Amino acid sequence: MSEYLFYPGCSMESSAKAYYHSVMSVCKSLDVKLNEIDDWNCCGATEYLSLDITPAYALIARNLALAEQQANGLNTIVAPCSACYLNLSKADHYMHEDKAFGKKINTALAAGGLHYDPGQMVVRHLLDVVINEVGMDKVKERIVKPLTGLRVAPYIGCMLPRPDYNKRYSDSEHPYELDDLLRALGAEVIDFPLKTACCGGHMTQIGPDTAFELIRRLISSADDYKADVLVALCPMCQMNLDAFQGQMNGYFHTNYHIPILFFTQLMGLAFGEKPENLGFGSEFVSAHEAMQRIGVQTPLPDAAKPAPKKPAGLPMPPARARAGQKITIGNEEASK
Amino acid sequence: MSSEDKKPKERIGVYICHCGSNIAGVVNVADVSKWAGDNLANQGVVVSRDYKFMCSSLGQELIQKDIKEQKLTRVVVAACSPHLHEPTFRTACKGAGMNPYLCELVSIREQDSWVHTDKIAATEKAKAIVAGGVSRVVHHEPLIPLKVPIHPATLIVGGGIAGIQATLEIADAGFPVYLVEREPSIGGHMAQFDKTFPTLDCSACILTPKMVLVGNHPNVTLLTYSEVQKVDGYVGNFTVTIRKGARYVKTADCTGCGICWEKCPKKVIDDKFEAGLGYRKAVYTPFPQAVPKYPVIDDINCTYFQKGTCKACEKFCPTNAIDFTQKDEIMTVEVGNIILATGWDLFDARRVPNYGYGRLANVFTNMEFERLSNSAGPTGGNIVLRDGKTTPKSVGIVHCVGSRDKNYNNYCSAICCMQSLKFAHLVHEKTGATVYNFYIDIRTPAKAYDEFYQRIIEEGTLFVRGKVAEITDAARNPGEEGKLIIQVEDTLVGKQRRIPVDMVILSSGLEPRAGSKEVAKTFGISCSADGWYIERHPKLDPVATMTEGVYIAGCVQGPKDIPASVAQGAAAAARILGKIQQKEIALEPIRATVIEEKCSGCRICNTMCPFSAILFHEDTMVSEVNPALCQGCGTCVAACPAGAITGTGFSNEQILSQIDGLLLLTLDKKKEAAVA
Amino acid sequence: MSEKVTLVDPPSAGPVAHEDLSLLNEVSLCTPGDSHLEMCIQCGTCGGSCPSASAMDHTPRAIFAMLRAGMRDEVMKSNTPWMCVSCYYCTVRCPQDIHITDVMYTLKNMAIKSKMVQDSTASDFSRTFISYVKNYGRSFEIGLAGIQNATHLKLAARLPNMIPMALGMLTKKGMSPLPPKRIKGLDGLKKILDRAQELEAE
Amino acid sequence: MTEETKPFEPVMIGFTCNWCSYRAADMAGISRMKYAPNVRLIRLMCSGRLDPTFVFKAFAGGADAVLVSGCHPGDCHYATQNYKAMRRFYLMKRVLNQLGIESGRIKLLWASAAEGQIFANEITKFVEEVRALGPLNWNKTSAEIPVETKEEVTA
Amino acid sequence: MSNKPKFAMYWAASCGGCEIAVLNIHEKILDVDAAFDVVFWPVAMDAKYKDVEAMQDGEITLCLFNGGMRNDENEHVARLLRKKSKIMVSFGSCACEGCIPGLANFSSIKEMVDTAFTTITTDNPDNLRPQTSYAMPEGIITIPTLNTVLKTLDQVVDVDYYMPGCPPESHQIAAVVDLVIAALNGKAELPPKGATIGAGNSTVCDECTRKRHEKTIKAFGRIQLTHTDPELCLLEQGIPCNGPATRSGCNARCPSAGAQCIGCYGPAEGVVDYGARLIAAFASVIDSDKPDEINQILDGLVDPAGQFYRFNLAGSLLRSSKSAQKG
Repeated sequence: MSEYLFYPGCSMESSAKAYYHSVMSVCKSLDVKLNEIDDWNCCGATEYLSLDITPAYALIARNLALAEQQANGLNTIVAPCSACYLNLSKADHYMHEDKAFGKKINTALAAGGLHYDPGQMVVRHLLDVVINEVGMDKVKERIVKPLTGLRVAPYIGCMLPRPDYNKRYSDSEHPYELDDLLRALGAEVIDFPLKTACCGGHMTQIGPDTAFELIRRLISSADDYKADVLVALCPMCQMNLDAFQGQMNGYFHTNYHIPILFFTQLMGLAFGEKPENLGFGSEFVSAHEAMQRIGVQTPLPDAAKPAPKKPAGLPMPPARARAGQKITIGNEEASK
Repeated sequence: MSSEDKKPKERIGVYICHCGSNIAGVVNVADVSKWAGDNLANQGVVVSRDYKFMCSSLGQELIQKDIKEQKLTRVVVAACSPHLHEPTFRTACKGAGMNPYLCELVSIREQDSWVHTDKIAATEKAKAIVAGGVSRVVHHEPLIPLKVPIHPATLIVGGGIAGIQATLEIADAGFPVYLVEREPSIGGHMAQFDKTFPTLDCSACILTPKMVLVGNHPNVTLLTYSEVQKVDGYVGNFTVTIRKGARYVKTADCTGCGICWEKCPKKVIDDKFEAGLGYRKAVYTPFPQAVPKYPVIDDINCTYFQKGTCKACEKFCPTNAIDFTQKDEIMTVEVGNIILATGWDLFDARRVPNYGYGRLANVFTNMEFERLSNSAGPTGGNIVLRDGKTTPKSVGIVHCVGSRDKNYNNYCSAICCMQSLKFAHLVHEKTGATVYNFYIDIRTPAKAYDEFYQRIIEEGTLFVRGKVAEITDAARNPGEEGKLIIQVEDTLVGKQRRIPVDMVILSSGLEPRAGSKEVAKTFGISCSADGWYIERHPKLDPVATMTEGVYIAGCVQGPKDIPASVAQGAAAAARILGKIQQKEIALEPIRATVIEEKCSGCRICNTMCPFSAILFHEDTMVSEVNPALCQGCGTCVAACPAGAITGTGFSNEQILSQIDGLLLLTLDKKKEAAVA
Repeated sequence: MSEKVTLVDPPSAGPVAHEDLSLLNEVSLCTPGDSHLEMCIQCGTCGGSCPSASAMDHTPRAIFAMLRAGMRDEVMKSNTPWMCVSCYYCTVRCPQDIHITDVMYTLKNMAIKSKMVQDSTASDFSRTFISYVKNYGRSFEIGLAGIQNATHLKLAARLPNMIPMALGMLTKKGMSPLPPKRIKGLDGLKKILDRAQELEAE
Repeated sequence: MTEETKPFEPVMIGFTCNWCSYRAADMAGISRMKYAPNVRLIRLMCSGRLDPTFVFKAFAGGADAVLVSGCHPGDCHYATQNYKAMRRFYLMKRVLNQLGIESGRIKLLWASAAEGQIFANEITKFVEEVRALGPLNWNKTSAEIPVETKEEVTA
Repeated sequence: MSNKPKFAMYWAASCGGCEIAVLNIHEKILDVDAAFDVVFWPVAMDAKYKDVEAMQDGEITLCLFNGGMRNDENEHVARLLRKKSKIMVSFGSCACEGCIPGLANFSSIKEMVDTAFTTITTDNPDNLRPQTSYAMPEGIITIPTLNTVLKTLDQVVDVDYYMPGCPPESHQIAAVVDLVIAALNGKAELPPKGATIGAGNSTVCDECTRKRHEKTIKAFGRIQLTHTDPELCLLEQGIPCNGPATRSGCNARCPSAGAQCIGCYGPAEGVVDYGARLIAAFASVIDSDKPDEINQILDGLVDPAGQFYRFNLAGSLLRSSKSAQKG
C-alpha cells in the first residue's frame, strides 16, 4: 500500500467525472491510497497567469501550503490533470529557483495565514506514479482482461513532458511510458507521431479556428494510423478532442469518429472493472463500437496504415533508448 | 624573536617604474621609491630608484650598473605583471652576473595603477607591494634550471589525418615514431568522407598516399588495433605501456588477399566505417585501402568465438595466417614526446527527439550521407532513401544539430556549415533534387570558403534561415502525405513554414571522444568542461599542453576541419623536432623537494601529485619528489604536516615574509592608532 | 503600377517610432526565475515549433526582436501572446534556454495593464475564469463557456453547435449547471489574492 | 574607541593562482576595470599551494580578511589541485570560525584567466562585505561568533 | 653552600605532571642530586621567592620551568628565574606552547571564571567571584591577577632550550640531565640556543610502527566508536591522529597503544602553526571533490580546533598573546 496526497483539480468534479471514477477504481486495485488535500482550490489553469502573475502563483501555492500542512509524513502530491500538475510543480520550482519570488508569494500566503517552503512537496502526475512507483509488474499482475485487439493512439499532450526544467520527464517530445503501459494492458499501440502535440488548450474558447485545426491534426493523424481510440491523460485534452470533435468535423467537412478515453478507463477495464463504474458512456464520441472489440477477437481494420516495417534497403540506426534505459552519449560522460 | 638589531644580510636594490604615465599617473612613484629607501633599509635595501621605463635598455642598464657598483645581492622591480617582463629583468640581472632567480618583479601596474583611481590609496598599496617583494626576495635562493635529456622517439596517439601528418613530419626528419591507432587501420574519419570542401577533392585520393607512406616508413612503428594503457615518466623520458589487441591474424604470414573475408559467413552491420549503413564480415579490414592491409577478427561477432565452430577463414587462408589462439599483447616503449590526436565522436542525433533520427527512416546523419555519397560506400555512391533504391526529389539539410544549443552542446562545431554546403552540392550534382539548407548563421571563415558558399547559392540551393523546429511524418494535407515535413520558421520572412522533402540530412556536430576525460588523466593533461583538451595558450600556444612533452593536434583540441587539423599535426611535430634537436630540455626550477631527514613517511603527500612525481621508498620509509616530473604546483608542500617538503621559488619563508611585507604599513598604522 | 506614389510609408517600413530600450529588461524582470530572454539568437526555433504560429501576427522570435528594438506599443498590441497555447514546445527546444512560454504570460500581463489589448476575447475569458475562482475557489466550465459566448457573440456565431454540446455536458457527463460549491477557506483565499495583487502592483 | 570619520578601510590579502586568478587580475588591469584598492595579492603557482598557515599569518599580521582564489573546479592547470585547495578551505574556515574569525572574512573565489570582470566585481563586493563586518576584533571569543558551516563559493 | 652547580625547577600554570616525570627518572634522580645543588623546587622542597631574589644573577645553572603564564605571579617568577638562571629550559608542553591551560584562550576571562564558578559541579550558592584584592580588618589581601590570555614562557622571557611533552618522557629527561652534566664536565657541548632538546627531529610517524599506504579518507571517525585495525595507520582508518604533524620523541606511545596521537610533543621543527599544518594534512587526503560531500566528511571531525590546538593554542598564530594584543 502506497499513500499520496491527492490534488484532483476542478475538472474531475465536472467534465472529467469519468476520469475521477476510473482513477479511484484503478488506484484501489493497485493499492494506492489517495488522500485528497482538504479545501484545495483551482490551480488557475493557464488563465490566471495570463492576467496577474503574482496572484496566479499565490493561488497555486495555497494548495502547496495546504498540502504541506496536511502532509502527515507524506511529501508527494499526485495530480491526474496535466495542467494542475504543471502549475503546482512550476510554482514550487520558481519559488525555489527565484528566492525573491518565493518570498513574495509567501508574503501573499501569509495574508491568509499560510506558508510554503519551496522544495518540501514533490508534485507528480498520476501516470508517473503508476509507472515508476507502482511499477509495471504490479500493473501486469492485476490484468484479468487484456485489451487484445484494441488499437490505441497514446496521447500525452503538452504539460506533462514539458517544460523540462530539472529534466523531470524522460523525453519532452517522444516519451514511451504511456505506450509501454497500454501495451502491457494488451492493446496494440501505434507509434503516434503527435503524441505530445497540443490539443488546442483554451483556444476552443477564444480562437476556434486555431483550436479546430489543432484538434484536426491529432484526430486525423490518429485516423491515419487507424487507431480505434485515442488515450488521454488530461481532462482538458480529453474534453477538447471529445466534445469538439463533432464541431471540428463540421468545420472541415470531415467525418472522424475517434473516441477519446482516459488511460485509467482502459486500465480499469483490463483490471476487470465494469465499464459503467469507469465512466464509460459519458463521452461525446461514443466508444461503444470500439469497446465491443474487447474480449472478443475482431480482425484488424483492413486498410490500417501499416506500422513502419524494417526497411528492405539500408539498415536503420538502432531506435532511441526508452525511458530508464541508458544510452551512451559522448558528451554526457564528458560533462560529468 | 626580534631581529631588528641584526644587520641585514642582503644588499637589495629597489626599482620603481613609471611606465610613462601608466603607473606614475596614479601612483606617486617618487614617494614609493623614497619610502622604500628609508623604511626598508633595515631589511637590506641599499638603493631605491624610480625611472621612466624600467624595461627600456637604459632602465636595465641602470639595474646592471647598480648590481656591479653597489654589490647588490637581490633586486626588486616594481613595474608591470611578471607575466609580461619577468624574463626581461631576470635576463638583465643575469647579464650583470647575478643569478636571475634573485630578482623579483612585483606588479604595481595591472594590479594597482590601472585598477585604482584614488592616488593616495594606490600609492599606499604600491608601498605595500614593494615591501612584500623586498621581504620575499631576501629568502630567494639562486636557482639553476633543470636539464634533462630528450629521448628522440615520439609517440603519436591517433591515426587520423592530424596524427598521420605529425607522424610523417617527424619520421621524415629522421626520428622514430610510434603511431598508435585503436582501429584496425589508420585513416580516421577522413577515410570515410566522400569529397572534401571547398575543393571537392576526393578524400580517399588525397589521404591514401599519405597512409601508404606511413605504412612503409622505416622510421614509423605502426601499432594499429592498439591502445595506450599507461604513461609513466616525464618530458624527454616517457615510458608508455601499450596494449596491442589480438588480430587473430599472423601479420607476418598474411598477404591481405581478402579470401578470409570473402569466405566468412558472418555479416555484421558496420557501424564504424560505414556509419551503420553497410555491412562487413566478422573478419575484415575496415576498407579496401586500409593500412596495414591485414584484417582482424572481431571476436564478439565471429561465429567460432561465439559458438565454437566455423573456422571458414582458417580453412581457406592460403598462407595459414589465421591464429585463433592469439592474445592481447602488452608492450612498453620509451619516447621523449607525445602527440595526442585522438579526434572526435559524432553527436548522437537521436538525442534530438524532434528531428526523428532513428524513428523516421529517411532522416540521415552527415556521416551516413558521406557513406551514401561515397562511390566506395554501400550504395556505390547513389544517393537513395532508406529503401535502398528511391532517389530523393527533395532534400533538406539541417545545420547545427546538437551544436550551438544549450540543450546539447554550446559550442559551434565549426565544420557543419561547409559540410552542409558540400552536401548541397553533392545532392544537387548527383540527383538533381531540390535542396534546402536550414541554418542559423552561415559560417565560412577560411580561404575559398565563402566563394564556395556563393557557388552553392548559384547552383540553386534554397536557403532557409531558421533553426529547424521539428521533422515529422504526420501529414496535415495530401501534399505532405508520404513525405518528411520540415517545420521551421523562415525568420527572414517571419512565418512558419512546413517544407515536405523526401530526405533529411542532419549535420550532427562534433563531440569529444567518449572517455576523453580518462585519456586526459592517463596523459596528465586537462579537459575543458566540454571535454576538449586544453592547450597551453588558446592563441599563442595551441598545440602544447600544460604538461611538458605532451602535445595535442586536430579535433582533440576542439572542432576543426582538415586543413586546420593538418596544420596542427605539422605544428606539433615541428615543436617536438625543435625539442629533439636540442637533445636536452631546461625545466623551470620551481620544484618541490622532500627534506629526507624531516620526512617521517606518513604518506599524506603521496596522493597529492597528479603527475605521479612523488615516490615512496618502502625501505627507508621516506617520500621523494622526482624533480623532472614535478610541475611545481606546491600542493604537496602545503600538505606536508611535518613541513618536510619545500618548494623552490615559492617557499614558506618567501610567502610568509611577503605577507609580513604586505602588512607592514598596516601594522604601522595600527600601532599609530594604538598610540593615539 | 510602378509610378504609383505613396506619400506615407507603410508603418512596417518606417523607422521604429519610439525606441524604448528598457522594455526587454522590464519583461525579463517581470518573469519569475531567470528567463534568459536577453540571450535570444533569433534562430526561430520557437516560431517553427509553435502550433498556433499561423494565427499570430508576429512569431515569438519576431516579438523578441521587437522587444529588443523597444517597440513597446507594437508588442503590447500584438495577439501573439494571446494565441499561445502553453504547449512549451518552444521552451524545451530553445537552444538558449529562454523560458518563452513564461515570457508570453508576462507579455499578456503587461498588455492588460497597459490597456493596449486589441482583441479582448482571450483576456475576457481569463477574467471570467478568474472571477469564478475568486468567488468560489474553483472553476466552472459550463458557466464559463456560457458567459464567454454570451459576451463574444462573434465567437458564438462560430460555434453553432454550442447549445447541443452544453446539453451534452449536462446529460452525458452528468455535469451540474449550478456553480461549484464554495471552498471553506474562501475568505483566506481572497486575502491571499488581494495581498498578491498589492505585491504585483509594487 | 576613537571616533572615526572616514569609513573603515579593511586591509585584505588575496592569494591567487598564477594561471587563472592572478591572470584575471592582470586582465582586469589591462581592461582598466576599477575595484577597491584594499586587497593586496600574493601569487602562488596554484591554489593547491595555499598553506593554511599563510591565511593564519595574514590574519595574525593584521589583515581584516583573506581572499583565496583558484581555477574553476575541473579547470585546474595542475589537473585537480584546486579540489585539494577547496577541501582545505572548508576545514580551515571551520577552524577559523572556532578561533573567533567570522566566516565573512574569508572567501573562496573561482576565477578563470578570462574572468577579469568577475574578479574585479567580487573584490569590490568582498570589500563591502568586510567593511560591514568592521575591523577584525581579536577580543572576540569563539562563543561570540555565530558558527556557520554552510559553505558558499562564489563564481 | 656547596660549589655544585645550582638547579631550580618551577611550575606556573600546569598540572604537576612534569614534576612527577622528573621524579620518574628513577635512580637518575640521584645523579641530579649528586651533580646539582637543588636550590629551588617548590614541589620537592621548601623554598621562598625571597631566597631566589637574594641570589646573584646567573647563579642558578639549570632551571627547568614548566607551566604557562596565566597570571602576574607566574610572569613575575618567570622573570625572576630568568634573571637568576644561566640555562632556562622551557619544560613541558605548558611552558612551550600553552597546553591544556592554554585552551582557555578560546574564551575571555569572564567566560572562563563563569565556567569555573557556576557549573553544576561547583558549590557556589551565593554566586561568589574571586576578587584580586579584598580589604580585611587585618589589611588588604591580594591574589594574582589573571592575564587576558595564557602566554607561553617564551612570550614573556628569553628561553634557552625547549623541552616538549606532556609531560616530557622520563627517558628523555634522563638524557637531557646526562647531557647537561656531561657539558658541565666539559665532556659534551650544549646545543645552540633556542634548540629543542629531549625530543626527536621528525614526527611521531617516524617512530610509529603501523603500516601505512597512500591515504584517502571518506569519513572521519572517533576512536571510541570505531573498531580499528591494530596494524594499520590510524589516519588511514579515518581516526584523526595528529602523529604526522607532531614532533617525535615519545616512541609513538599513543598509536602503539591503540590510541591516536593528540599532539603533546608539539609541532615538528620549523613549523609555524601546528594547527594549520594539520588542517592542510587532514583536508588534503579527503577523498571527494564535491563541496557537500566534503563538508559531510568534515562533520566527522567533531571539534577541529580542539583537535588541532589541544596543546598548542597559546602558541598558535591566531590565539597567542601576540596576536591577541594586536586587535
